[in-house]
Amino acid sequence: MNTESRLEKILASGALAVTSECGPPRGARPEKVKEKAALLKDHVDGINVTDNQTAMVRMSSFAAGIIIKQMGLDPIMQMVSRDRNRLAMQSDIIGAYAFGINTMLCLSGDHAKFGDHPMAQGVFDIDSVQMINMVRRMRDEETFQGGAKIDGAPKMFIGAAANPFADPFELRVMRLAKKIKAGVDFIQTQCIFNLDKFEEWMKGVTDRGLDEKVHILAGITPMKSVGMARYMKNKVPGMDIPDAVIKRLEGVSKEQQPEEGIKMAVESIERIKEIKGVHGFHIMAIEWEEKVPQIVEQAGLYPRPKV
Amino acid sequence: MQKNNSSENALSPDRRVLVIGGGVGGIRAALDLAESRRDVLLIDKSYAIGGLMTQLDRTFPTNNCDLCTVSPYLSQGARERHLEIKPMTSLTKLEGEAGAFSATLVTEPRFIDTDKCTACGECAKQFPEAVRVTPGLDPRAPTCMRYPQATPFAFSIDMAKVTDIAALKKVCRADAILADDTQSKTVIDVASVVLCVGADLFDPAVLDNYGGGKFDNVVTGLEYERIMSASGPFQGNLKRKSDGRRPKKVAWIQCVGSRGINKGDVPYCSGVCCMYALKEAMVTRERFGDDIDTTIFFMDMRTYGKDYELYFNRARDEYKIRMIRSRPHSIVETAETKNLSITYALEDKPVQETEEFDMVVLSTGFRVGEDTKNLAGVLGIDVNPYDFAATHPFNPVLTSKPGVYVCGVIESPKDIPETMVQASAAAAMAVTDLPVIPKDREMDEMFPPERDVRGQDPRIGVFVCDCGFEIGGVLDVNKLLETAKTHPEVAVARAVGYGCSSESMANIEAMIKENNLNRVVIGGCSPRTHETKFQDLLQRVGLNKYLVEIVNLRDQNTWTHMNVPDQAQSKAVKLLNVGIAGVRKNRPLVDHTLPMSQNALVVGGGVTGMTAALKLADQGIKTYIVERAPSLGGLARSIRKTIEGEDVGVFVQGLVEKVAAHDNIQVLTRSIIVDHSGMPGLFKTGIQTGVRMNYMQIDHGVTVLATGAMANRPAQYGLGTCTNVITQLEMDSLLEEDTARIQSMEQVVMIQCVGSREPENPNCSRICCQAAMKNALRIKEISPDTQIFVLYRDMRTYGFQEEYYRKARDLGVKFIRFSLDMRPKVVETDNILAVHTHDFILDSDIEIAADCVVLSTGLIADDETTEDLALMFHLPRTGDNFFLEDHVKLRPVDMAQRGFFLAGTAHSPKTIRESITQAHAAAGRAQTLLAKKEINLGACVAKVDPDKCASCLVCVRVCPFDVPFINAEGVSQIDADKCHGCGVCAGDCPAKAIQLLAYEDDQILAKLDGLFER
Amino acid sequence: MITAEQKPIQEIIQYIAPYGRILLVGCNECVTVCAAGGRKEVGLLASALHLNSLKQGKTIDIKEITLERQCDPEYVEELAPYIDGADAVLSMACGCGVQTVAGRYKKSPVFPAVNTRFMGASLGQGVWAERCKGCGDCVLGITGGICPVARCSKHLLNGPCGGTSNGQCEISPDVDCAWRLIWERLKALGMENRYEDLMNAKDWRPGGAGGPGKIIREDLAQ
Amino acid sequence: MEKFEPEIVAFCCHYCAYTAADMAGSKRISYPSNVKIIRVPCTGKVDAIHLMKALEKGADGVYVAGCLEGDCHFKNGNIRALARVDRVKKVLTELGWEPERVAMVNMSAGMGEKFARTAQEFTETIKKLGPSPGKLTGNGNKVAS
Repeated sequence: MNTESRLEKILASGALAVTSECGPPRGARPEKVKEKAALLKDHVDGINVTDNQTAMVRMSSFAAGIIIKQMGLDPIMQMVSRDRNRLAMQSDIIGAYAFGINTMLCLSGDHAKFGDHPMAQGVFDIDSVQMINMVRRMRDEETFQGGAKIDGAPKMFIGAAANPFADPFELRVMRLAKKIKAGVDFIQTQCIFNLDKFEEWMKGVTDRGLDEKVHILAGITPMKSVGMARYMKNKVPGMDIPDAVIKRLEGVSKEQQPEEGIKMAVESIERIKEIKGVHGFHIMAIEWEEKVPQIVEQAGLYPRPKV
Repeated sequence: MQKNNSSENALSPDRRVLVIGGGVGGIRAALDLAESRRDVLLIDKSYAIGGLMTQLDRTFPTNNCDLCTVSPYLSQGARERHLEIKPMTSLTKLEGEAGAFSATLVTEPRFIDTDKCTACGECAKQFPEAVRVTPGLDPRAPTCMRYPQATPFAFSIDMAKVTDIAALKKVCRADAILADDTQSKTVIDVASVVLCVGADLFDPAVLDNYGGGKFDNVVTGLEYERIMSASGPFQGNLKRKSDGRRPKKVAWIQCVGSRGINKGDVPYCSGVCCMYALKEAMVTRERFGDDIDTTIFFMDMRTYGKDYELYFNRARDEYKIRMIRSRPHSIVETAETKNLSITYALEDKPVQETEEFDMVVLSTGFRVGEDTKNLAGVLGIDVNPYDFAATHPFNPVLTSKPGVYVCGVIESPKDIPETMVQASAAAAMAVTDLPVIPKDREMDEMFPPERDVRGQDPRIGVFVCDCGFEIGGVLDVNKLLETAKTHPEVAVARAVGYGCSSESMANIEAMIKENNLNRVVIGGCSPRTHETKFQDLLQRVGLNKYLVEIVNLRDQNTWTHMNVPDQAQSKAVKLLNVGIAGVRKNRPLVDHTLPMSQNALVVGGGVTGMTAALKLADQGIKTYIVERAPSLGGLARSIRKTIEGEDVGVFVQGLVEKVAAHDNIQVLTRSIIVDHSGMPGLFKTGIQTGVRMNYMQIDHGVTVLATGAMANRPAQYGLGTCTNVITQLEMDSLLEEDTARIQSMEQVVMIQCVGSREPENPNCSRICCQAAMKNALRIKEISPDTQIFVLYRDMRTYGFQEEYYRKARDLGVKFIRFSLDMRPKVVETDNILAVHTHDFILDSDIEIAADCVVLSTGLIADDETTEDLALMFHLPRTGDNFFLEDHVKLRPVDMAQRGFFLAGTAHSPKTIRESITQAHAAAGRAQTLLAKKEINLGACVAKVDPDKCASCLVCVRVCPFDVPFINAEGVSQIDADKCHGCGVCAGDCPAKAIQLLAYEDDQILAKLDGLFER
Repeated sequence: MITAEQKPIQEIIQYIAPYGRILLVGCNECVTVCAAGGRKEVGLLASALHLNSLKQGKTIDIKEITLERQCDPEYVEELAPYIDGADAVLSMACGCGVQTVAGRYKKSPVFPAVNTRFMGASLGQGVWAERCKGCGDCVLGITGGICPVARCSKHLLNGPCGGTSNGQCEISPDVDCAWRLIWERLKALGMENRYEDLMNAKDWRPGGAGGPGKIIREDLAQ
Repeated sequence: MEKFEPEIVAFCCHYCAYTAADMAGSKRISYPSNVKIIRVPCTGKVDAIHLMKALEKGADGVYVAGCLEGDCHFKNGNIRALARVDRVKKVLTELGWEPERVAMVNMSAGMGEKFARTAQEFTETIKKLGPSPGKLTGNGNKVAS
């Protein structure tokens, strides 16, 4: 056990972990963070706090993470390499840790082109792998990236993302290996709709024994409607949505589609539970956080174990 | 100028060809031979060459000025090194045989030394009676030259009329009078003879009903041409002879002396009169006022040539020329007004009409002249009953005597394009009596060394043609010249009359020398047609040929703005300024050359293609025939007999065997052309050949298009649905195969113009009338009792085909006219056919029971083939998808794209005989190109300035022909012998390191300056 | 090669509006090759400026000159005879050229007429693409000859992000994913194993993070 | 106001448009005398600068007349010309000149009628646009060059 992270403890216990996420508001209203986090309160082991998600300016993940922490919950602070150079990252990390945030997720971040400041210069001083490595060295070697010693090292449980569906596919397992090499502790995957392909990826992961070295939380997103499914299929980069998913949603009336979406999410969890190497689920109910408890319950993941 | 004496390196005389007759056909034949580097002697009994065409005002179907059209050829004749011209000369004896004739020539005295005569005109001014003048309506034509661009450019004296020789000699400052000139006789060796003497025009004075030669205002077609001509008696003003008034109502009467059985008539059709009458009527309305009422009296409107039907439609529909189908009975002159009353009967009216006209033109046709009849005797050739040359059934230029060839009207009545085709064909045949040309024969310098004008300030000469009415009639040339003179660099600005005439050319040469000019601007016709001529002129005076600018004052100014002379004038000023500004920047340039491929590609393996290929191969040219079908023969395979009764199958088989056995011919059947590149003289064509479609690429210098046409089969009149409705082609087979069936037919109905002369295919298919006559006569032969009805719109049995038409009528074949708005109907009830039609003479609808309905369906272009090839070869097509030749009149087998020649039905529908002629012609023309041995690429190539080149590769990438490359010095290099001269690289070069010579940026900008200055 | 493109003409017009006599200077190097500021573009810009002044009813005197290279003082010296005859200089060179001219002729206002975009390579006629960021520490030797700094939209050094779609970058289907290219290339070279080598955080100093770059070659410098 | 007679320059390729213009002449088809032709071997030779300079020197309109697309004697010169015409249109637009003052037209050698019709239509277009913006200021067309 390296850290105080609740997530780490759950995973260490061998139980299936459940995380979810909460996008900070586009304004200085802490109650919005609180409202969202409250919905997830009893049903998850950690709440991802996104960092200027889709390159739109939001309350910083650092600040929103503190709010959640102060509610007694467990934020997972996301950090993208797009917006900060290595100095800013490290100062935020020690600052967050000082507020008790002990779990974080290292990401490259969506390109600024997609957000509300497309004219912004992306920083990309270091990439996500290098960030993992930096955070691990801060924790384990108690040194800054530049080499200086840290007085009071941040003991972060380090997460990263993996997209089993982006191409080149054959690189996806290797990329995971690289993140492991850099020092990642847990992985949250991209939303899984193509279960066959996910299984194929997981087979690659287990064949190399990588599941022994990292905890993989499978990404689950419930579809609210067939329109959303189509949008994600066509517009969201790195997303793999089989036609069967769309067909199934088309097969029911508009009113029933949300319910069908939840049903599908639950079925996915049931199936993924059987896959070797999967240690938990990361449920991303986009602007639909209130449904997370229902999914967790229906998937038999409730109540959450106490650690 | 003309070469009277053979030069020292003269070729052995046995290689000479004698061309008799200096009309447009004789000139063409002589030029073809000379261009193929064969020595030619052209003789003409007149004192200047040019023949009939030089007397015409304009020519159909382009309505161009004839002189302008023909003059480039005439002066070309004078300068061609292998060509000797002997005017006033006739043949009196021909002995020996093909390849080794001995010809006795007699030259009449001219009493003028053509080398000295400057044609100043003093003799004609002082002794008008003694100088030979223009024939025609009025002996006192404004110019005493036969026409302004005369060749040779010299006068001729009628010594019998000279009273004071000393006085005459005194007026001649050039000392050109040869008072003791005598008739001279020469005997020369010739290999072959081309007879192209044309024919006379019928003199209507022998007829008593039309008042020809008797009434002032009754003129012949030729006289009418002279009246309209700018060089004619009225300076190009339309006037009545009786009172000088402009006529308001003119009538043409067709077939005067032709297609008749009366006194003085000949039975054949003269072939050209319908077109020239239409032309004269159109020009009358166009040039002299659309208030002039024009009427043509005709029997059948015979507009059977290529696109001629469109011309006829234009005359009728756009020019509103009144067409009356009637042969008038007589013309009566009103004594006081000298107006003329024509009495005529209409087809459907029993009473005769009488109508008054101001002027009547008699469309008279061709008659063989007395001199020619004698000449035929001298030559020892057979003639037909009308004294035209008798010729080979499959080759109209072969006479009964080997080594003697004919072309033009002396073979049969015909128009200029057909004469040009035959002339080229006859020249090609005449070559076969000569030994194959040695490959290493060198061309030698024709021009003096060039003056170096670099560094000199421009001294510009501006010469403006008035071109008779064409330019001078619209522009004030003198005013134009005044403006030109205000340019400080313009040293001379002169009007030069017909700039392209020998006289004017000589004047310009003199002025260039006299004024030490180093730049020349010519204001006249389009540079497209006349640039080469003036470039030659510059070379003759030692100037680089690129130091001339041609300003297009005619085609792009006076012709288009003739109705707004003030606008034409100010545009002319500007255009001339552009020319002057541009020429200042012109630089001397060197033409680039490349050796020419000596192979030929013939596309199409029908009769035309095979004939052309054999002709080329016989001259040692490696020839490829590409044929789409599995075997040679083409459409002729489905024809059994010609109208003359010849067996087509035997003929075609003979050709196929000859082609197969020829060492120089490679036949590629089941082959299609898939790609094409290169340039004239060096083409590369990719072919997929054989069942396996193997790819091969051939190099060739020339291409002959002989892709033929398709038999038309429109779904009309029950064709394809009624068993007994067949085409003439099918009838042709039936006649050979099933005599019994023919004999069983009681009534046969033939319908003409099926699928032709209709809105969707407006042209005449030319061959169908003769095909109908051919088959009708054969039916009558097999089964005299069979009744034959021919439903026609106009019977177009042109030339001697008229005889078959007459014979058919004599045998009882019934001819019933129909019109498009009352077309016949074929009705089948219970397997019995009946044809319903309107009989105009009876003025009632009739029904004819028919055992067989034969449709005259004609030929249509093979649209797909011509489209594919047109795209591949970049060739133009006509509206009905036949290939379009370069000049419908004067270059009927040359395509606009050099190196391409056209023959047979790919050009337009025609008979086998006509196709064969054109095949010979195309082969002959192709040889003239190959004879040059090298390709002149011109000087218009891209040039790189290595100092400016940034080696950016833009030129390498944009060149459509992949010519530029970056050389060892690291800069772009564009080889002149590969550059096509499009200038795309120059337009895109970001460093402005490339200029297209002759079109450099400073030249284009200078032209813009010229346009907008002052 | 430095790749540039012409500035919007109205911006250029604004710059030179106060001046009557303009010295318009092209460069026969990179900007000629990328068709932004060679002799041809100089001519076209001059003509456009003339058209503009015609419309404004003004007169403008433009002297066109294209130097071999505007970033070398010796070539820039060639402007000396003309500089006093001009009220302003309009340079069609890249930023290096503009500054060399401005540095030499201190009394004359010098304006840029092109925007310098990137160091690029030509992909064919009329198409240029960025290929180098000038990071000062070339990694092409370990990335199969394809630069992740210049060609990955996020300069990722350790593999593709999750946004790759059909082998293309998330920012546009027209942009190749550099890491897909690197991976294909490594595979073709049989160097797949290289991929899992961690590439450490880059030292950006040689590429400009350490202040304006400068190279002095002791053996050559005088 | 005096009737506006525009000055129009037409760059015509030798093989098609120039021949078509001659053809219009031989058919006696009239078209406005405002159009003055400058002959080039191929429209691919016509550089953007030629169009610009023509306007600069005083033309109210300029057009490039080449072969039909696909029929260029030099394969694609007319396509290059079109691209350059489009570029000049863009520059004119940026300068506040009417882009319609330049144009690309295509015709085959036989299309005398089309040549005349095009000349007519273009002249009418320019007449509607009025004199070149370069002339309105009374500055004339004199430009130091």
